Amino acid sequence: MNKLSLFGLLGLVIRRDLLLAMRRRADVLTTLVFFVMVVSLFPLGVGPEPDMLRKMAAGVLWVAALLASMLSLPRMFSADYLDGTLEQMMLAPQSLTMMVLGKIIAHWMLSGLPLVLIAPVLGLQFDMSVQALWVLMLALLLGTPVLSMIGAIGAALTLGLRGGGVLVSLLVLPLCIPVLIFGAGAVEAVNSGMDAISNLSLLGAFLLFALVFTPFVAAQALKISME
Amino acid sequence: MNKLSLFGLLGLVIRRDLLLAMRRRADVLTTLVFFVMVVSLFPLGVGPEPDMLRKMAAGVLWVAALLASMLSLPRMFSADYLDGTLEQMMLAPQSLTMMVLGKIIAHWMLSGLPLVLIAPVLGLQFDMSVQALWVLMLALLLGTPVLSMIGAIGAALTLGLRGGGVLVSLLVLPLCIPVLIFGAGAVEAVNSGMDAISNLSLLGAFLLFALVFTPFVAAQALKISME
Amino acid sequence: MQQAFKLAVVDLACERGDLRLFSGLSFELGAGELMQVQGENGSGKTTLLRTLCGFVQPVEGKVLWSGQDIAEWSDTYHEQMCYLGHLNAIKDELSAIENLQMSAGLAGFSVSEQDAIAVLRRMGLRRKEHLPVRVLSQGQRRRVALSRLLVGDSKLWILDEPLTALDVGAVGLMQELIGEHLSNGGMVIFTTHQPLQVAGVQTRQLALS
Amino acid sequence: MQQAFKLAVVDLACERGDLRLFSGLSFELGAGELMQVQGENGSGKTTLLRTLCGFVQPVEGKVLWSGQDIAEWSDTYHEQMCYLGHLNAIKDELSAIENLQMSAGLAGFSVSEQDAIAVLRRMGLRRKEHLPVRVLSQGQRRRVALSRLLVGDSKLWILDEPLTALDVGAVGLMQELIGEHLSNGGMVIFTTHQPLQVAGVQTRQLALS
Amino acid sequence: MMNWSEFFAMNGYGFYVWGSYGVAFLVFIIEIFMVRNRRKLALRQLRLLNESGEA
Amino acid sequence: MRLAINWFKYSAPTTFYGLAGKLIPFFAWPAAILFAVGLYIGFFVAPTDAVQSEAYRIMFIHVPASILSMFIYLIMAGYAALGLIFKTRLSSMMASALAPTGALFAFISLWTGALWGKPMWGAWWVWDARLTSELILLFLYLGFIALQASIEDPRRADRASALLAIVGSVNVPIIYYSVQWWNTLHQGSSIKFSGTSMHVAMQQSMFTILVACWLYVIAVVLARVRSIILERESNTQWVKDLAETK
Ligand code: HEM
Ligand SMILES: Nc1ncnc2c1ncn2[C@@H]1O[C@H](COP(=O)(O)OP(=O)(O)OP(=O)(O)O)[C@@H](O)[C@H]1O
Ligand SMILES: Nc1ncnc2c1ncn2[C@@H]1O[C@H](COP(=O)(O)OP(=O)(O)OP(=O)(O)O)[C@@H](O)[C@H]1O
Ligand SMILES: [Mg+2]
Ligand SMILES: [Mg+2]
Repeated sequence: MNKLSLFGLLGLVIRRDLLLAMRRRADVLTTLVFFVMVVSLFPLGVGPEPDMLRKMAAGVLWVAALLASMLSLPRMFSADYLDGTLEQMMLAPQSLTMMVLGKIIAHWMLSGLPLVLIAPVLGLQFDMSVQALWVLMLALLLGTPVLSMIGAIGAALTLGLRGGGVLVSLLVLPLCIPVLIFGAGAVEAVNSGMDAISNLSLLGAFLLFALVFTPFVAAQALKISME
Repeated sequence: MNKLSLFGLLGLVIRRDLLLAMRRRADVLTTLVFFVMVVSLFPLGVGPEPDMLRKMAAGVLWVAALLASMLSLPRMFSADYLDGTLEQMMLAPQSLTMMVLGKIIAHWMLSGLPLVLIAPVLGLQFDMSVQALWVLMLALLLGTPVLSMIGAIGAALTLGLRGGGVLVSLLVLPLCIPVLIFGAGAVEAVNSGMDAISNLSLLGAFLLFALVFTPFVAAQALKISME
Repeated sequence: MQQAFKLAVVDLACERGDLRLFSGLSFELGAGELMQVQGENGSGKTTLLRTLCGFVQPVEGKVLWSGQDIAEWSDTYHEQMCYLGHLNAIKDELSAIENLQMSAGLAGFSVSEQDAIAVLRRMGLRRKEHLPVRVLSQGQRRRVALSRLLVGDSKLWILDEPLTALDVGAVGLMQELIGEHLSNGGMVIFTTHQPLQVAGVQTRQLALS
Repeated sequence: MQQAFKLAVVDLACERGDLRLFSGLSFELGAGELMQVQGENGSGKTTLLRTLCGFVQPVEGKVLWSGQDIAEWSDTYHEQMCYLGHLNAIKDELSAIENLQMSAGLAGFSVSEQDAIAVLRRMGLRRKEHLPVRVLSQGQRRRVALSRLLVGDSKLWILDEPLTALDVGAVGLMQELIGEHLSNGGMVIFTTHQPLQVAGVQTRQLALS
Repeated sequence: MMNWSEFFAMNGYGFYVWGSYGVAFLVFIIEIFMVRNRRKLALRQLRLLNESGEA
Repeated sequence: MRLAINWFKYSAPTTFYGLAGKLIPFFAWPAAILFAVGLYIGFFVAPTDAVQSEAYRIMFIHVPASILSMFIYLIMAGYAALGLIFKTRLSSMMASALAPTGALFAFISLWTGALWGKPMWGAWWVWDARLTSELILLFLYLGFIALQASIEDPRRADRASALLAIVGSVNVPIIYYSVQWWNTLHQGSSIKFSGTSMHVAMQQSMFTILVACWLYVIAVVLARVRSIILERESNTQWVKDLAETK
């Protein structure tokens, strides 16, 4: 019986959430399928003109990513809440913040990373240029973790509440707007022949900022919700 | 103690669901706010050029309506399921189909009708013409009940399942695509100077068709889920 | 009516998941009879009662009401029975009166406010009629659920753990109500882990292993 | 260590919603002592235990562990206590071994597979170690949850209805385990509606009205 | 003195100007009404509680 | 009359309830009078604008509403933070009393802005930075209100919504600048208020109405917080002893 280090704990939480997701299967795919579906709905709603589609591609992909990550948020803590595991986590002598960080990372690996990987394929459907696709992927790679992190706060605040799904979106969507703007902005910049560095580095700054603060805030929110 | 007629029952179920929603308040508003928010996200992602926004307006509004009505679906039966009321409904000598119809109508009045009413305001944000706004409202008026009806089947099938939210979207979204296409098509038709009658009458046909079949199918789905 | 009300269970077998819970179960329950289903946790009591309601399809055998299979003639059957499960089937947001009126309405008949108040007072909820059920205690919530038995005129009561959360006085009241129901020609089948005796009536026992 | 382990509750008062559940509650619990919290449903037993864990903030008073307020020194306290609530805190999808390893990991230490198997066998789960917990019976699930007490070396056990769903043999085992824990200088505070006697130890009673 | 109908016409912008002020003050009045109503409801609830508590 | 007021005494709901009741008229009546004065100056003294003709008069309500909607959010977040950190019940109650009024002013700002925009820009709405961030501010208010409404336990509701308000107030500047940047990236802000030098009467009117709005907010919030106190403290003896509840 030997003590776990703080990073051992982080690894354990991530491994645990991934293992659970693998055993459940459906959960992993649904976010991805939802993303693909929302993106594909747009050409149906807006009409098939390639010019227009190319222009709106980045925005649509980003909004769809935002919605997909929103949709999977309620599940971030609720299973652990319902079966009592969350109580045990809060009793752990280790830092709850670290565990929350682990859960955020696992959530991103399950709901953000797949989007990053599939996005270029969808981008091709919208006739995006190769360079734009690269920037899109990079922007999503920097931006989706921020969505998971801000989302964690919302998920923690609405834990166990009625009508959780819509409520969490209501709380989190406004806070995610900067990510959306700079993420879509990066691609637009490339499209209009400018340079995406400034947008991307702002996204990176958000990421660092969120990484430092959100796990702690989400842990506090969990404590409030568990009372 | 006098027996209720079939329509008395319908009225009772609708009144009951509306009463419950009024006591809860937040539930009613959140769908609406979610709709407004998703619609407002698009310009942020796509950029503020009025020309492009005007073109995509109908598609965006329809996709947002679809998502908003999707997100409120899990709540359609789940409260009644969790507290045992649904069991009692299934034991009623009256037709379960009628009760399901009542719940669908109530769901639409709470999550579809507000969207129909607010849509013109959002349309103005996208600088749509007055005529297009009227057609948009009419199309939503015909289309959103169909979304609630198809959604009811999905909600009934996924009752009590884990990860319900995403699952129900997966089941229901593909079925709702025709509504989306003809709904957005009606507005596009007006914008391009054609006449929206054919689109609208197709939507009307969907509505009638759904009205006849979906309550029965949803009732059957409920019976399967309750076993 | 040429046939008296009678519940007959013929050679019933039920499975949940991979598990065969019971099989070859047969009994009859006539007017004025009281039956208790017994067994350990997980032995299938709730499953049996839910089969009697028609929620669960038995893998073998059938349930007859007045000689007719309930799977086919469910409407008349449902009109003449009342089921009370683990769950209270009441809405936190509504008052006791509203709850009672709504559940009667869903069962197909309307109840006036006076009648509802009278029934609730009988169940010991005087002065609580207008409060939202949310603020009531667990036992009082159960009483609201039980008062559903008193509006309507069902012949057959199917009660799953009716005494949960009830205090001693309320248990006595329930015994009294069941006695009245039986002497009016009703019948009751129930489960409980507490003792329940009705004066002047012999309780039939059904044990699930 | 200059000070022995001791749980002290000083003038505690708790509210839920608008309701004052108890107030002015004080007691001390030292090494080798066993305390049962008693009271009717809704009298605040669970609330008290959750306050002792630090989940619920008391409106008045404080809880001291080895003389230090747990609101401020929660880390050392949480290292030395183990709480088992109404909920089992196990994952349906994982096997018993995986569950045990995970919950130990979350509590901050790692357990080898051999140790886990040994503990699970002690709890009467031989041959069930590798099955997903989903297929286990209610009582077996509770046993998996209880086996968490045996890995780790917590001084204080806080058990809310530990005997729920357990059969007679398992209740005997629990009594034995609690006895061992107490004789090793541990302390236990628990609630239950069933009788629980530990040989050679006098159970202290705490009644909530 | 000025001409009132001219004043209300606001040089053709009447709809916008009066629409702004009208809705703004309507909203103020609705809020005042809702605050009143909330107080009334709170007091009614308290009275109910007092009655059921004295029983 | 004693000059040294014991402020701590008034931070308890018990005493604050009575104090607030006495204070309301002192804010409500001046608010009404200043509204009247401000409107009089705005409509009868201030001259017609050369560029915008009469439509500019919307400014007298639009600008105060916009300013207040932003200030109220900050004040609300401040109260919420106080309540979260020092566990003073009254601060949390103040936060929840401020939220609806703040949302209302955000709405008025949007509404009057839209009605101003139609004659000036020819569109009810453009996706301009300032407009968009005001819209998002309204969403933040609505999120705060919705979260509080959907939590039954008032203590948890206070703490949860306080956290949300704090996170929101960190985010508001980020949102503001990102929206501004988003907008200017694409095109120079072609739509700008043609800043004619303001006549003194215009300034007077706007300032008077601004003060009136402040007084109105204080009066309404005090009245609302009184109801909240009654709702939250309904089980305490002092509330039961109040003459109103008999
Ligand atoms: C829906 C539309 C509108 C919204 C949401 C809106 C929002 C705002 C906000 C938030 C402010 C406060 C800014 C600050 O204090 O820094 C403001 C001030 C102001 N707005 Fe608007 N506005 C809208 C439309 C308009 C229109 C159409 C005009 C005029 C053509 C206008 C003219 C002004 C002026 C003159 C100020 C005050 C001067 C200043 O602070 O720069 N607004 N508005
Ligand atoms: N969907 C299912 N899949 C697999 N097994 C199931 C399923 N539903 C129920 N069971 C099992 O069927 C058995 C019977 O459950 P039932 O609820 O009827 O028991 P009970 O006698 O009412 O117990 P209690 O006294 O606890 O109420 C249990 O062992 C349960 O684990
Ligand atoms: N959030 C809340 N709002 C209002 N009342 C609450 C809340 N949470 C709990 N209560 C009330 O607090 C009381 C104490 O509950 P608690 O769970 O501590 O009881 P208990 O003694 O553990 O009961 P049991 O024997 O049923 O487990 C109950 O009457 C309950 O209704
Ligand atoms: Mg049972
Ligand atoms: Mg308890």
